[in-house]
Amino acid sequence: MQQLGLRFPELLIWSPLIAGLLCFILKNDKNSKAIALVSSLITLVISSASLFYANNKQLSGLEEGYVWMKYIGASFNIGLDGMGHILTFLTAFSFPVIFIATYKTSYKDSFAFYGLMLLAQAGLMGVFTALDALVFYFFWELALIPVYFLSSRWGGEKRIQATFKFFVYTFAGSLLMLIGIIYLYLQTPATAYSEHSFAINAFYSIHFNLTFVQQYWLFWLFFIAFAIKMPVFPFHTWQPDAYEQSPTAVTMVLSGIMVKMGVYAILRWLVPVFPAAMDKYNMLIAALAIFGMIYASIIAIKQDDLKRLVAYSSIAHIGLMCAAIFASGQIAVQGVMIQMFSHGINIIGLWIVIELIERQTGVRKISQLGGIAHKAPVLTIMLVIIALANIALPLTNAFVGEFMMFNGLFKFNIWLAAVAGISIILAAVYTLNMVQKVFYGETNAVTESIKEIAWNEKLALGVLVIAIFFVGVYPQPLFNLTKDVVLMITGNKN
Amino acid sequence: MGFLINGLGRKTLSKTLSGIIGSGVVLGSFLISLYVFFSVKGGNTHVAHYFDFINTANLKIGFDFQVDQLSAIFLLIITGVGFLIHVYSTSYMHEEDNKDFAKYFAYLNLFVFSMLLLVLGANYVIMFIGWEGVGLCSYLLIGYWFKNTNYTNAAKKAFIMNRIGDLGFLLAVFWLFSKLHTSDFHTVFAGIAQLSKTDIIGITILLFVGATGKSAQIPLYTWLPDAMAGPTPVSALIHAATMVTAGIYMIARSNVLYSSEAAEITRLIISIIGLATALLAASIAIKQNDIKKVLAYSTVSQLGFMFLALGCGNYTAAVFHVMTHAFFKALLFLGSGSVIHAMGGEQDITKMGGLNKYMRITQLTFLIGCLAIAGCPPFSGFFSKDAILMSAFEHNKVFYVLALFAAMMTAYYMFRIYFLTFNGKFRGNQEQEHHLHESPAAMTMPLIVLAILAIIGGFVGVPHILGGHNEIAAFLQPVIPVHENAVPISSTTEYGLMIGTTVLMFVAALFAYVQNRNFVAKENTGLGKVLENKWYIDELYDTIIIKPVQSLASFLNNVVEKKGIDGFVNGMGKAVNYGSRQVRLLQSGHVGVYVLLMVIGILILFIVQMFL
Amino acid sequence: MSITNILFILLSVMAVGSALMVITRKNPVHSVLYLIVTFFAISGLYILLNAQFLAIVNIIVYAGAIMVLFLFVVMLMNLNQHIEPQKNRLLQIAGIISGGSLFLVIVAAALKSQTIKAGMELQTGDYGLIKTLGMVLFKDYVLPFEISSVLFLSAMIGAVVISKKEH
Amino acid sequence: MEIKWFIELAVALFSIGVIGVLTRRNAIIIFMCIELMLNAANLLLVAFSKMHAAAAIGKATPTVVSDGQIFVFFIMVVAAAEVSVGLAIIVMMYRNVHSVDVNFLNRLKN
Amino acid sequence: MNAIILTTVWGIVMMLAGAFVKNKSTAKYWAILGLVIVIAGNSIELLQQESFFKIDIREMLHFQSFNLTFISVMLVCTLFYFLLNGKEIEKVGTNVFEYFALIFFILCGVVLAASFKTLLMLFIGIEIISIPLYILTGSDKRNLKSNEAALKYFLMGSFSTGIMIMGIAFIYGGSPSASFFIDTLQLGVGKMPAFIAVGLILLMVSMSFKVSAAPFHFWTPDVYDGAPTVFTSFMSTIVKAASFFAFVRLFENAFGTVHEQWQKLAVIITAATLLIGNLTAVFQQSVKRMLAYSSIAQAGFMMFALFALNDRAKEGLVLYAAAYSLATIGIFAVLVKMNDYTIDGFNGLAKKQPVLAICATIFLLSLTGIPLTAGFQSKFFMLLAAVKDGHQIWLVIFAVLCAAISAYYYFRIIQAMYFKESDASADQEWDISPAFKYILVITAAVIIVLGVYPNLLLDWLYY
Repeated sequence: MQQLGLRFPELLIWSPLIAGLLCFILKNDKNSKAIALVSSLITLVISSASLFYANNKQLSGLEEGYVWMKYIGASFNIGLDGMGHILTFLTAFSFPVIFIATYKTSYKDSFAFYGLMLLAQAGLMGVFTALDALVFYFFWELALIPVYFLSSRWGGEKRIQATFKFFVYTFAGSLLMLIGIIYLYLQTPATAYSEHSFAINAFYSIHFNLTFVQQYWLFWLFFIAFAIKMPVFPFHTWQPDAYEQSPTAVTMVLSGIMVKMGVYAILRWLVPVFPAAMDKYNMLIAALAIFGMIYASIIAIKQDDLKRLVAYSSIAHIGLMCAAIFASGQIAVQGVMIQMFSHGINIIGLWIVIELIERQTGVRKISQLGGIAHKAPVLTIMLVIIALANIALPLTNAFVGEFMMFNGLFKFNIWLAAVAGISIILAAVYTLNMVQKVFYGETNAVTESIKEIAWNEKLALGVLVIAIFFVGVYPQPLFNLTKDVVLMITGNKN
Repeated sequence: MGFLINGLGRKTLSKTLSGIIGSGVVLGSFLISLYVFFSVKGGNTHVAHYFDFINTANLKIGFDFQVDQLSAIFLLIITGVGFLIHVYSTSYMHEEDNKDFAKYFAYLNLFVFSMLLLVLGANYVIMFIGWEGVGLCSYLLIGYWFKNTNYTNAAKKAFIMNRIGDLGFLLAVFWLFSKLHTSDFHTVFAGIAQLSKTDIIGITILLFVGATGKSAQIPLYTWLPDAMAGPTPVSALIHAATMVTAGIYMIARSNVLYSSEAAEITRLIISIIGLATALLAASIAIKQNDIKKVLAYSTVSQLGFMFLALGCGNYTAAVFHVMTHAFFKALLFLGSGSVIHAMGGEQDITKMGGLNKYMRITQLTFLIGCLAIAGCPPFSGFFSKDAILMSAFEHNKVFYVLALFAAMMTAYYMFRIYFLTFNGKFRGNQEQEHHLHESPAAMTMPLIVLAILAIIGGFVGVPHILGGHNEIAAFLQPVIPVHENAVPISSTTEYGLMIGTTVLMFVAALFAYVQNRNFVAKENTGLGKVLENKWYIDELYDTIIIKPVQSLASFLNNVVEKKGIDGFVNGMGKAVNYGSRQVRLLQSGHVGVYVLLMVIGILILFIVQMFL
Repeated sequence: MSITNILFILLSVMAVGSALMVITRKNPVHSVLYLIVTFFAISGLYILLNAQFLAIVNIIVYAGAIMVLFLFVVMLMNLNQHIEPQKNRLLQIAGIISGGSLFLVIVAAALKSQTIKAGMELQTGDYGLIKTLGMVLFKDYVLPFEISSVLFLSAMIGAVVISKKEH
Repeated sequence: MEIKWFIELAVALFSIGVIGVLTRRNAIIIFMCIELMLNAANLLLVAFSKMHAAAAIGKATPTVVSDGQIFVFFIMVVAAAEVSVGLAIIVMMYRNVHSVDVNFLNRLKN
Repeated sequence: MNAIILTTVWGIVMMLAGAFVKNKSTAKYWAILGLVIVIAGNSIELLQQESFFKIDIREMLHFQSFNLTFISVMLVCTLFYFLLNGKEIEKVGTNVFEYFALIFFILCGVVLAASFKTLLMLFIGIEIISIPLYILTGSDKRNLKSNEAALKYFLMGSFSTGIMIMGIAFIYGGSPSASFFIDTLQLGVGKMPAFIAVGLILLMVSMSFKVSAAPFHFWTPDVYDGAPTVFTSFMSTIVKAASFFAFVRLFENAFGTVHEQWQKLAVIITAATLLIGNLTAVFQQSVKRMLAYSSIAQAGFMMFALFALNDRAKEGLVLYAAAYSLATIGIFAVLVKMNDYTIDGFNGLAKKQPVLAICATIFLLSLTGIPLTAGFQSKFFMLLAAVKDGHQIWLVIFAVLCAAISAYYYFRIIQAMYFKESDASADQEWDISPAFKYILVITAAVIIVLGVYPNLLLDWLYY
């Protein structure tokens, strides 16, 4: 039975991968939608099933993994722990929701669209399960490529420049990380097959062999890659453009899951690997992240485009997560775990609403919309709930995470927490502004024609709302899942 | 207890479809509250643990509820007044269509739920959940008529200002966590010895910041008058009777912290803020013409009194005043709602007058409310306000004089609106005059009940000196220990003060009558204008906070973001492009140049290798 | 000063002088002729260095065959000095400077080390004779010798491909 | 006689060749200068060959010492092949543009 | 050894066939047949570690698994080249058989360059590669660009030959064994003698020239641009890779022990090559010229092999040669089919020729170094080697930043193909057979297979 549990990570990767390739092979626009939906549901089932075999205690993959490049010490070693479970489940959960929500949107060459979406899912699954640095890097890049094509092919007017900026930016970052990985690899002790090893466990014990100076500069190589992905101020400028220009389904993947890659990567590949550098730079980076958080919140106030607004809001949220990680307390990191999941759900919900509005009116400008609440009350209720979750109202999912993160941050540094707290207020300002201007007030020519949402959208949003409340009221299952991994990451620090 | 919570929980989930269900469940919970009250009175306090909200390695927060004397009183107020207002609403809101009607009750019920959560929570986190929940409901209900941009603006303002306070609350909670690793009330209060002076001052001030947000104190009070945009019953319930007193509840709940030696400075701050708010709000109320606005400022002012009491360490008086205030202010609001209902939505008192002919019950009950709030014995307000004034007198004579002045203003403006509304000639238009009528029973019944309460409510707190037992103080004894005053005031002084106060109130009321007997609308000048414009506080906030933030946002967006950071990123791209254009010029196409460059390359290599 | 030294100096001056003439003469025909002179001087130096066979081959192949080919092409194209206008003066100066520095740098680098004092006196000079070289070439160097036929083949094909008229 | 003189001579010839390549525009003359460079290298090889031969007196086998001269032989082979191809290219060029001035060769740049 | 003989023989066969076979369009089949024979011969030698012919007197050539594998890679790449471009070679001129013959001779030179043990063999090998290339560059005789490219290539190539033999002469002067064998220099670990040092620099210059490393790269863009596209494809891939192999082989065997003393030169050349190649490629509008600069940029990455000179570097070089050659051959094969060589010419290709577009995308991704393609693995090995060397980490960082720049110009083509609409008027006749598509797809598949599991190739190096 244990062996079966260990097979799940593979299935998580293979299922979307095969389905994605199937879409490309069949080249059938009609079927591909169904294939995508079915395979994503299968993935969800697999992911849910894997939760029952969750082995939280330690990171363990298949015994040896598949030996991949034997004499350089890389093996296809994948596995799941609590954090992996949370993120793979988020991925598995999000894709069906996205597919359902956008079921009525028709894309040109939809076989390619769905194929690429599924490939992106496979890449993401790989990132979240990789237990070998090289495998991790592989998937890290692989998740990017389909998204690049999706955004550039089906995106908005300025999509080519925007997504290309995004691509080059993250590509440069990840190449820096590659250097870091290689350098670390060369410090690892010999294994049975090879001089060195890419295995994660080897990386975790590597810091005993590193001088502080080495740790310091290696830290930056990794951090920049992850910071670009998250993104953390001042590496964030690709994000609003990319979100704005991508098709909304892709934006959901980008913001709902892909930014979590950065957070996840910091927790898995940075924090435990460079303890000395963590101690040295935690204040600097936490301060930077919090500055970026306030900065993004203030800018969000001024945004007129719904997508840009949500983009900046996302930067602010991620800034908090980043700061919390570097506050490096158990509570804060535990909060980050929850928040990774919550933020994914909330922001996907927001995107779905935006997608619905844009599809019906063709407009995303806040200033041109208004009065949607009359025409679509259910949509409005859903949106209000999601928006409130986004600003971390108690009993919604985000509250739990933010509460813990702020708590941890407060322990780390009172002033940082106080300054970060301002963003709670600012978040309320921009979110409520948006709700007010888009949904309240009188209808106008643009929103006159808007209709109530259809069953599939209700279903998608309903599922999200249920998730929001469930996590908000009873987050304990998530804690149980991640408790051990948090301890592992933070060590003995409180 | 479980029964109570389940009932409440079900209610919020099952979005009630009619007012009857809505009122019914509140009635049910009221009855349960009564039961709870009596069981608590029998000394039966209780903490119930439901499930672990957050349980990790070193952070444990249970979903716990606590019933004791303090919460029992609030339970009664909330469910009791809440029930009356639900009943009132069924009639007041009957013009709304079905869906909105249901939505309204859903919100209202959600509010009651959150409020109960707030008072029942056994730790600060659960309290905070309720705390934010009531803020949310307030937001939703203020913005209930969401077509009107002003209303939604008001809703937004309320929420954001509350959030500022919430931040303070939250930080205080974190502070507690970081020092004591818990937020359970009893462990916190038991562990107070472990806190340093700084800790206590920090925590208490931060908690108070939270309270200023929720309870509309300086500097965060401006949302409350704007919140009158919501339906009148909402104003009555949320913005007069219950939610705004959450701050009082919280501080009273934390009285152990506030009473401690270290928190002296906090107490001083609270008194000053409370007093200043009472004065400021009362002075504004004098010149307002919107009936609900006057009541709103009056609420702010009364809340100021309560904080004054808290600052003076007299928690019982504050809670007492919360109770009486809930009765008479709800009464006044509902009365004004009745008036507005009759006037077809008109709220300007300069357009009213002579309504006594048409609405007897409303007039009478409103009068009772006025008397109560003005502090006329033996109405409830007299006892509670007197308790506050007494403690202020004990504490600091200056406070007392100022508070007395504020109380006088209260009497003045309350009677001003009373006279303007009900006496004199009708000043509205013909159509409105035809429309005038007494409200239906569903509206008048709650008025009557509340009026009775407003009359008798004070008797639970009759001070010893008047031969009473101050039952409320005794009841709250387990939660709020009574502090014996170091220098007891002599009975004579106390009598004298009481009489003096009462006389002054009458003078003020008389003054109001004289001044407004023959009302002529005229332009205010000088101080009057300043008061009419609320001391220009809103404008001040606009200039010093909102505008700078807006322009900062523009600056960051347009300059720093686009030109600075993004400009740098794009500049890298441009630099590469530029470099590309320059470097390719090396590729001139001439063989001679190529060979020359190669030879130079060779020379460089030689020099590097051989001579460096 | 021995006779070899005098001969060396004479031939060196001749080689360098005529090489300079090669690069300075405007008329290509003159350049070709001066180059032949240079080659003759180099052949003389080969003899000094006991490479008798190479000296002969040099004259036959270079001065004879190759340079005649050059001369032939120059004549064929009827190039005279008017065809080549002066090159960019700046580039010329830069060329001379960098060529001169190249000389200095290489010489300085090659003779930097003091250990190079190797004498070159040799009593028996028979190892550069055709007999010795022939033995080496066809025994030890037979493989490169054969492979260089590929070079010639390709050169031949190339010349054909390039020069053949297309229709 | 020291090897030094031969090195200086050979490098001088080589450098003259380089200068010629740098300063002349006539493709044929440039090519001739390259031939000059090759000959300079040949001369050096022969000189080194003799140096090695002198050093090998009494201990080395004669086959070893003639390597340098053999190499020169191969260089001549290569040079001959190059000349045939090179002149063919120059002639082809001349046929098309009626000039052998390398400065005309600037269609391809940047 | 088999490969040398067989390529030579088959070159002569092609040459003679050119004289006797009238139907020029059969040339490609002859060539493919011959190449298959050569590959078979080479594979047998690789498997049996023994040649059919034993004429290597004085062991001037050295064959072991490592370089036999490399030769096989080169031959297989050439096979792909023939399969993809056979038809296009016919279009260059009338002497089709001769072109193929020349290519076979070049292959002979490639084998020599991959297996030399003496400087003489290196020299002859390089020349056998170069001289036919001059001709192929100029084979489009009516085209002035082709002429110009040929003349430039020839003049500069000869110039570098001069530098090379000067270097060889100095090495010979410094060689204690008075021979040209590269492994008998007995350098030890001390400071190397002056003659050797001078020779080393001159050799490095001339080899850098051959692999088009800056600042000796100037011929590359012009020649690649001017030469007929099919031959550009050949010379920028197989020839370049072979030159690199020779370069690294020479420096490893001859000067490996004093690696530290000349490493800084490699650093300078690597940095300059990366910078100039990537930077200049950004601005190019013509895909062909852009690919020329990109080949310089790729050379910058291959220079890491020289910089690091360890096992990973050598493995990486072979991998790089395979990945780079296949991808470049592929992208050139697509380019040849286009009428318009500008980037705008690729607009909307995904609609018109989806198979070509997707294969081109894979080739470009491989050149960029995206995981799952062989290009990533090769870059990865290079970086691994360079980091392992331990010196000059900044150079590695610089290299990856340059790789990010390279994404800029490679992705411009992808963007044009997929995300831009073509002018309706710009449509052209497509001369694409199904066989071509299949082979293109196979090429792309090979790239991906190598990207996923590079050991398929690397295991042979130590067979």
